[in-house]
Amino acid sequence: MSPLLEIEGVSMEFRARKGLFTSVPVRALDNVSLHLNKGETVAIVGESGSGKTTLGRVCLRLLAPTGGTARFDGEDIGRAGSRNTRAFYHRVQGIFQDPFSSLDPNMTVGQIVEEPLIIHKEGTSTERKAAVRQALEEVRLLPAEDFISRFPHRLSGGQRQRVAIARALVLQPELVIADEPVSMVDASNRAEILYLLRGLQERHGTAFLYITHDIATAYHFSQRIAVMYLGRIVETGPTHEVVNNPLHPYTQALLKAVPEPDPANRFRRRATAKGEPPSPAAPPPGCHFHPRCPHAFERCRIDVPSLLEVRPAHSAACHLWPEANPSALLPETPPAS
Amino acid sequence: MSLAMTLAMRGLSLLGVLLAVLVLLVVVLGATGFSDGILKAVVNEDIRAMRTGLAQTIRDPDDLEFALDAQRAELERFYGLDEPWYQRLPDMVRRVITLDLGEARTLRTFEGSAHVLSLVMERLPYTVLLLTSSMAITAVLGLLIGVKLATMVGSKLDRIVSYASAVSYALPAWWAGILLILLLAFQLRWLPAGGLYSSPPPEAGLERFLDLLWHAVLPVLTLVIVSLGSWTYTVRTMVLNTAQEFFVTVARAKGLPEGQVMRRYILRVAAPPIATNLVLGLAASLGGAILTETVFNWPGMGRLYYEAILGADESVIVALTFMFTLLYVAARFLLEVLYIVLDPRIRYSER
Amino acid sequence: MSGREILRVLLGSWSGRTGVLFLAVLVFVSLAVVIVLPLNFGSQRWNNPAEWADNPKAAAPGWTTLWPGNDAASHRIFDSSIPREITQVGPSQQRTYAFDLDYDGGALPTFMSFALSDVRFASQPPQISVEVLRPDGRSIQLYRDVVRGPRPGEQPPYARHFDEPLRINLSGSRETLESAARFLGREFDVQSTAKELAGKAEQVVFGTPTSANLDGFTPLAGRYRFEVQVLAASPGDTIGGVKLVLAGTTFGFMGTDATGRDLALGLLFGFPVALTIGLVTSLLVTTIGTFMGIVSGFLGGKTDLGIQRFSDIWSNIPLLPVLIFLIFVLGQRLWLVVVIMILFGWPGLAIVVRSMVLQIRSGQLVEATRALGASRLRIMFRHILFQIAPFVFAQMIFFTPAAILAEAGLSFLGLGDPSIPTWGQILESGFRTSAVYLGYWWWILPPGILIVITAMTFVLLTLGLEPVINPRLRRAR
Amino acid sequence: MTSTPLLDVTDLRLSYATEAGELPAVDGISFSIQEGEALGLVGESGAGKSSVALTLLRLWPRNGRLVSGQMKLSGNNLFALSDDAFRRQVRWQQIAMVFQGASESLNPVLRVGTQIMEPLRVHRGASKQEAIQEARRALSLVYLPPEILDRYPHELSGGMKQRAVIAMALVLQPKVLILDEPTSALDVTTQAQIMDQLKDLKEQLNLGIIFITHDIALASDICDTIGVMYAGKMAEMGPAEAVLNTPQHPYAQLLLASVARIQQEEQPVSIPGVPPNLASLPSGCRFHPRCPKAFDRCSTELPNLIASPTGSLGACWLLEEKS
Repeated sequence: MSPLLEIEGVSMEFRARKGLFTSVPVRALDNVSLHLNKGETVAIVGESGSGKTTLGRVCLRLLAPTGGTARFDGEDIGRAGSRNTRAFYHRVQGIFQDPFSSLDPNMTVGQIVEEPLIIHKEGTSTERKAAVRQALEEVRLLPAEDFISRFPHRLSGGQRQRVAIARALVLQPELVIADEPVSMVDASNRAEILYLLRGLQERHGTAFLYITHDIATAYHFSQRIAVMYLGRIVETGPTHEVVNNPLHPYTQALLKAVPEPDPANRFRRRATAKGEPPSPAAPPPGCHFHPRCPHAFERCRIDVPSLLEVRPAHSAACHLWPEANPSALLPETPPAS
Repeated sequence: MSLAMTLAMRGLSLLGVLLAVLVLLVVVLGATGFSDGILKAVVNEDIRAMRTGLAQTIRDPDDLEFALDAQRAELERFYGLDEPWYQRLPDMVRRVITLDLGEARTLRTFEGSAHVLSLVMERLPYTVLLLTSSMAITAVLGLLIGVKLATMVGSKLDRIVSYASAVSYALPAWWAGILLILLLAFQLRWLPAGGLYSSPPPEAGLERFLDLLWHAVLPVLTLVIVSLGSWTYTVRTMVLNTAQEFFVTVARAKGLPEGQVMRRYILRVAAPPIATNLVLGLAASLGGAILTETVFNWPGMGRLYYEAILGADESVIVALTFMFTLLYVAARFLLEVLYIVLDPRIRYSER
Repeated sequence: MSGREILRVLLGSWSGRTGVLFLAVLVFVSLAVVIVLPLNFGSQRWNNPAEWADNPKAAAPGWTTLWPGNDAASHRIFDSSIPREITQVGPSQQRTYAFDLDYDGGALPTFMSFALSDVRFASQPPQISVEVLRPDGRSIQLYRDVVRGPRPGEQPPYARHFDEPLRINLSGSRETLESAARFLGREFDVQSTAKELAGKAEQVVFGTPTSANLDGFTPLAGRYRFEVQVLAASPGDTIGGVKLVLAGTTFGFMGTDATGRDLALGLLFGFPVALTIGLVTSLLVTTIGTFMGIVSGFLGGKTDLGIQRFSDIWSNIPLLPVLIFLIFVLGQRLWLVVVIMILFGWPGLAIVVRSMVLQIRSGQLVEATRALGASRLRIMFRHILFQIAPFVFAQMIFFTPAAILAEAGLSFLGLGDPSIPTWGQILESGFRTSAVYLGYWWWILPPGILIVITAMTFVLLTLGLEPVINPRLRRAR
Repeated sequence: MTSTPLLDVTDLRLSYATEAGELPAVDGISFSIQEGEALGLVGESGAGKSSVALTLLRLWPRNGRLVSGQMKLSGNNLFALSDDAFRRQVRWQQIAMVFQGASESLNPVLRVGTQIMEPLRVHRGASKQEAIQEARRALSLVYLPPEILDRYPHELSGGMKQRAVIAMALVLQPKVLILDEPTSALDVTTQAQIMDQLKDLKEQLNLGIIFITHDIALASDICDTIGVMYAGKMAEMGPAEAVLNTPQHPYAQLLLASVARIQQEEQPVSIPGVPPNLASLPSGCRFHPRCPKAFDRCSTELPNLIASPTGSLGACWLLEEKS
C-alpha cells in the first residue's frame, strides 16, 4: 500500500533581502523525506527555525518546494495544477497555530464552519446547516445552536481552536496538517483539544501531520515522530522509541528541556543544549547541531551526517551512529528520573 | 540596511517624485501645445534683443523685418518648433529644471525684469521665510502643548484641543487669513493687512527688517492657527500610544523619576513617528502657504501663482509648479534625515 | 464589523450624532436645490449679467435692517402689464401705468431703473414717458423716448424687446439728469448741469435742495406716484409689461455681490456642488485605492512592486501646485478637478490599505482560508475587504473634506469652473473685487462658513467613526 | 517560624474599575517568602497572577484601585510609604521584576547598557565608570559578554534579550525578584537554560523570588512554595512537595493532571469549561461550576483557606469535611 503522504528529498530555499540589491539564500528545508500512512499520526517536532512550519506549508500546497517532491495519494502536490486545487483541499485540510488570527472576525461561527462547504459546493443550504451543526457537536461546542451565531471574538482561545477544527473537519478530509494547534491555548485546555483530535481520528480514520515544538504532547498524540533541526530531520521513529531511547543528542536535549511537575526539579539542573539555535541564514557546516552538541567531534564539523536506520524503523542523522556499527557507543539515554 | 543605504533609498524615491512632476509638466505642456507657446515667447525675446542690435546696422525697415524673419525661422528650427513636441521633451525638461522659460507676459520683478528665473528667484526667499517660520513655530508649540496634554487626557483642555484640531482640519488657511484680516487689521487695527513693508517702506537696516517681521506676523499667525490644532493632537496621540508601551511600565518599575520616563522612554521613542507626521504635514502646509500668501499679498511664490493665473502667464506657472515641488522634495529630504537620526533601528540595523 | 454596528458606534458619540445631523441637512438642501434650480444655473443665470440688472449692487442682506441704527431702503420692484387708465387721444391710445410709493424720509434708493418688454406695433412706434408726482405736488419727468421704428424691409407687425426688455438705468441716464436739472431750476431756482447731478438723481427726486450749490437735500416724505405713459398709435399695439425698480440698500436673505447677483442663490447652488465634489472624489479615491491596495498587498511579487513604487512617488507629489498647473493648462472644468484629485489621491490610500492587507496576511487567516480551497478572489473580497471595510469607509469620510477644500482653494485662486458656481468662486470674486477691504462681509463670510461647516460635517463623522478604526478606543469607551 | 519573613503580604485586594463595574482582580491574597526562597504563583490566564506582581510594585493601571492589603519587607510596612518614597526606596532597589516579553520590556531606541545602568545612576548616583562596572557584573551573572552594553535591543536574539532583562533586574542587587512568565516566548531548550541560570542566581544571591507562570511544571523547576490561583483567589498554597505530590484542591489536581508528561504513560486530562468572567463571578466557590467534586455547599458558600493534612492550605469545603 502506498503511503497517503510521501515527502521525498524536499528542499525549500528562500531568498532573504539583505541590502538594496543583495539577498542571501535561506535553506528552510534541506532534503527532507517523510511518509505518512492512512489514518496515522506523525509528529514533526522542532524549535523555531527548524523548518517544521515550512514543511507543513509544503504539504498544504501553500508553498512549492524548490527541490524534491511531495506526493499526496501518489499525486505530486506541487504540480497538481490549479484545476485540481479544489479536489486536493477536499481531501487535505489544515489547522493553524493562532486561533485569534486564523478565523475571520467578521464571520459568525456558523459561517466560518460552513465556508469550506460553500467553497466546495457541497449540499444544499439545509444540508450544509446540518453538517455545520454536526461538526460543532463533534468538537463539543455545545449546544451548537448557541455557538452558530456567535462571533469568534466572544470565544476563548480553546473554543476558537475548536471552531478551527470543526472547519477543517466538516469536509471529512483524509489528511489534516495541524501546525501547533495547541501552543497558543492555555495549558489546561491543551489535553482536551488533543483528545478531540484523537477521537476524530479514531472515528473517521483521518491521518494527522502534527507539527509542534512540544515533544510531550507529541508523545501522547502521535504514533511516529520526526525531530527537525535547522531544516533537516535529525531523528525519526516510533514515538515510544524516540522518547524512551533517543538517539540524536538534540532529541536528548529536547527531552531534557521538557518541564514536568516534580518538586525535586528545583534541586537539579537540566543541562540541556548550550547556546541558542543559529540563524537558518548562516547555518554551521557539517552537522548543524555540532556547536551545541556535548558529543561533537572533528567529523561533525565537516561532514553532514545522513539519516540512517539505527534500530528497526528508528533512524538518526548523527556521526555517533556509524552505519556499520549500530551497537557502538550509546549515549546516555534520558529520561534520567 | 545601512544608514547610507536608507538615505539613498529615500533620496531616490523623492527624486522620483521630482522626475514624475517634471515629466508630467513637459508632457502635458507638449501635448496641449503650451510648450510651443513658451518656446515662441523665448524666440520673441531673442528677436527683440536682435532687433535693437540689428537696427544699428540695417536702416531700411523692410530689410530689417526680412532679416528678422530669417532669424526667426532659424531660431524656430533651433528650438525645434518645426518638430513634433515629443522630440523636444529632453530640451523642455532641461528648460524647466533651469527655469529657462523665457519672459513673463505681464509680470515683472521689482527691478522690472520679466525673466522667469529672476522672477521666481526673487519671490523664493519670502516663501521660504513664511514656511519655515510658521512650521517651526507650529512644531515647537505643538510639541510643548501635545506632551502636556498627553499627561492630562480627558481633561477639559484636552477635549477643547481635540475639537480645535477637528475644526482646524476643516478650516482653510486662506479663509482663516481673511477672517484675521477683517478682525485684526480692519476691525481692531492691530496689524497690517498685507504686503511686505509699510508704505513708504523704512529706509534700510534693522528698521526695515523689523517692518518686514511686523508684516509677517499675520500670515504666520494664520498658518500656525490652522495647523496647530491637528499637530498638537497628533503629538498627544503619539505620546499616548508610546506611553502604553510595555517598556514604559518597566521604566517606572525601575523607579525612574517621572520626568526621565517621559523624556527617555516616551518622547525619545515617539520622536520618529512624530517626525513622520511632520513630514506628512508638509504637503498640506505648502498648499496652505500658496493660498495664504495670496490673501496677505505677501510677495512669495504663492502670490506669484495667483498673479500668474490672473495674467495667464503660463511660463511662470510652469516654473512655480516645478519650484514648489523642488521645495517640497528638499524639505522632505531634510526631515527624512532627521527621522533617521532619531531612530536607531534604522541607524544601526546592520552591524 | 457590520454596517449596523458602524452606525451604532457613529450614533453613540456626540460628534457622530452632530455629523449625521449636519449631513442630513446638507443632503436635504442639496436635493432641494437640484430639484428647484436648473442644472445649468451657472451658465444660464449666475453668469448672465442681465439676470441681475435689477438688483442693487453689493447690497447687504435684508435682515440687517433689523440691527438697531441701521437705516436702509428696501428693494422695490413695481411690475405691471395692465394699464391703470386708458384714454383715447385722437386715433391713438394713451395707456397709463401708475405705481405708488410711500417714502418715510429715510435712506434713499441706490438707483432707479425702468424697463419695458414685449412691444408689438402695427405701424407707428409707441411713445413712452416716465414721470414722478411728488407729495409736494411737483412733478419730474424722468424719461421720454420712442420705441425703435421699423427697419428698412421689416414687415409689420413690428416686435420689439421680446428677447430682452428695454432697460434704462434712470439714475445714470443723461436725459433723466438733464430733466432733473431743469426741474431744480424751474421749481427751486437752483442752477445745475446733468454732470453735476450725476449720482444725485435720487436726492433730487426724493428731496428738496437746501442750498443753491447742490450740497444738501432735505428728504421729502410722503406718497410718490410714478406714472409710465405709453402712447400707442393704433389700438392693436400691445405692451407686454412695464417695470420700475427702486433699488434698495439691502437685498434678499444673503445680499448681493458687486454685479447684483443674489448671493443666496449662488450659495444654495454651492451645496450640491460641494457635496458632489467631495463624495464623488472620495468614493472613487477609496474604491480605486482600496482595490489597488488589496491587489498589491495580496498578490505580492512584481504587481506589488509596481503598484508600490508608483504609489510611493505619486502619493508624494504636492497636490495643489500640480492641480494649479493642470487646471490652468487643461482648462477650468470641474470634472477635470475631480479627476485629477482622484488620480493623485488613490495612491496614498493604496499604501495604507496594502500595509493593512500585509498585516492581515501575516496573521493566519489568509493561509487558513487558502487551505480550505478558497479562490484568490474569495479571499481578497470576502475576507480581506470585509475586514478593512470599516477602515476604508472611515477613510472615505475623512477624504471628503479634503476634496472640498482643495476645490475651494483652487477656485479661490481663480481656477474655478466658470459654468458652475461654487462657494470658493464666490469668495474669489469677492476677494478679487476687494470686498474684504470694502467691508462687504456678507460676501466673504457666508461662503467661508459654509465651506467650513461642510468640511466640519465630515470631520465630525470621522471623529464619530474613530472607534471603528481604532479598536483600542472602542474598548476604552 | 521565628525569623521575620523577607516579604510578607497579607490580604491583598486590587480591583479594576470598568464599564461592567468594579472587578476584583486580586481578592484577598496573602503569602510570605524568606530569603533564598521562591514562591510560584500558578494559574490560568486571568487568574490575577500578574496583577499581584504589579500591586507589589505599585504599578497597577490607572483604573486599578488598591482595596486593602499589607506588605512588609523585612518587617517594614511598604504601603505606609508615600508614592515618591516608594519609588526612591523600594522599586528596583528592594524589589525588581522581570516582565513577560523581554522584547517589549526594552526601550528600542536606547542602548541596552544605558537601560541596565540607568537604575545605578538614578538610585545610587553612580559615576559612569562605576555604573559600567556594575552592569558588567550583572551581565556576567547571566553569562552575557560585556559587549552587549553597546548594543541596541533589536540586535539581540530572544534569549539574549531575556538574559539582559534579568541582568537589568539584578543590577541593584534587590532582595526580591519577581519573574512574570520569564520564559514563555522562548524555545524549550533556551527556556531550560534560563531556568537553570535562575536556579543558580537564587542560590548565589540568596534572592527571594516570586515566580509567575501558567505552567505548573515550570513552577516546579524553581519554587519552594507554590500557590495555585483561581479567579483572583488562592485555591491552594503550600510547600512544593505537598502541592505537587498530594494536591488537595480539585483545581490544583486538575491543573497537574493536565500536564503532558513523558516520564509517565498517563494521558493528560483536561479541565472542563472556561475560567469565569470577573464581571459575573459564580456564587460560592468560584471553581464549583467546573469542579468534578462539587456539592451543594460549594455553590452557596465561599471557602476560606484551611490547613490540610499535607501541610498546604486549601480553599475547598472538601478539606473541612475531611478534618
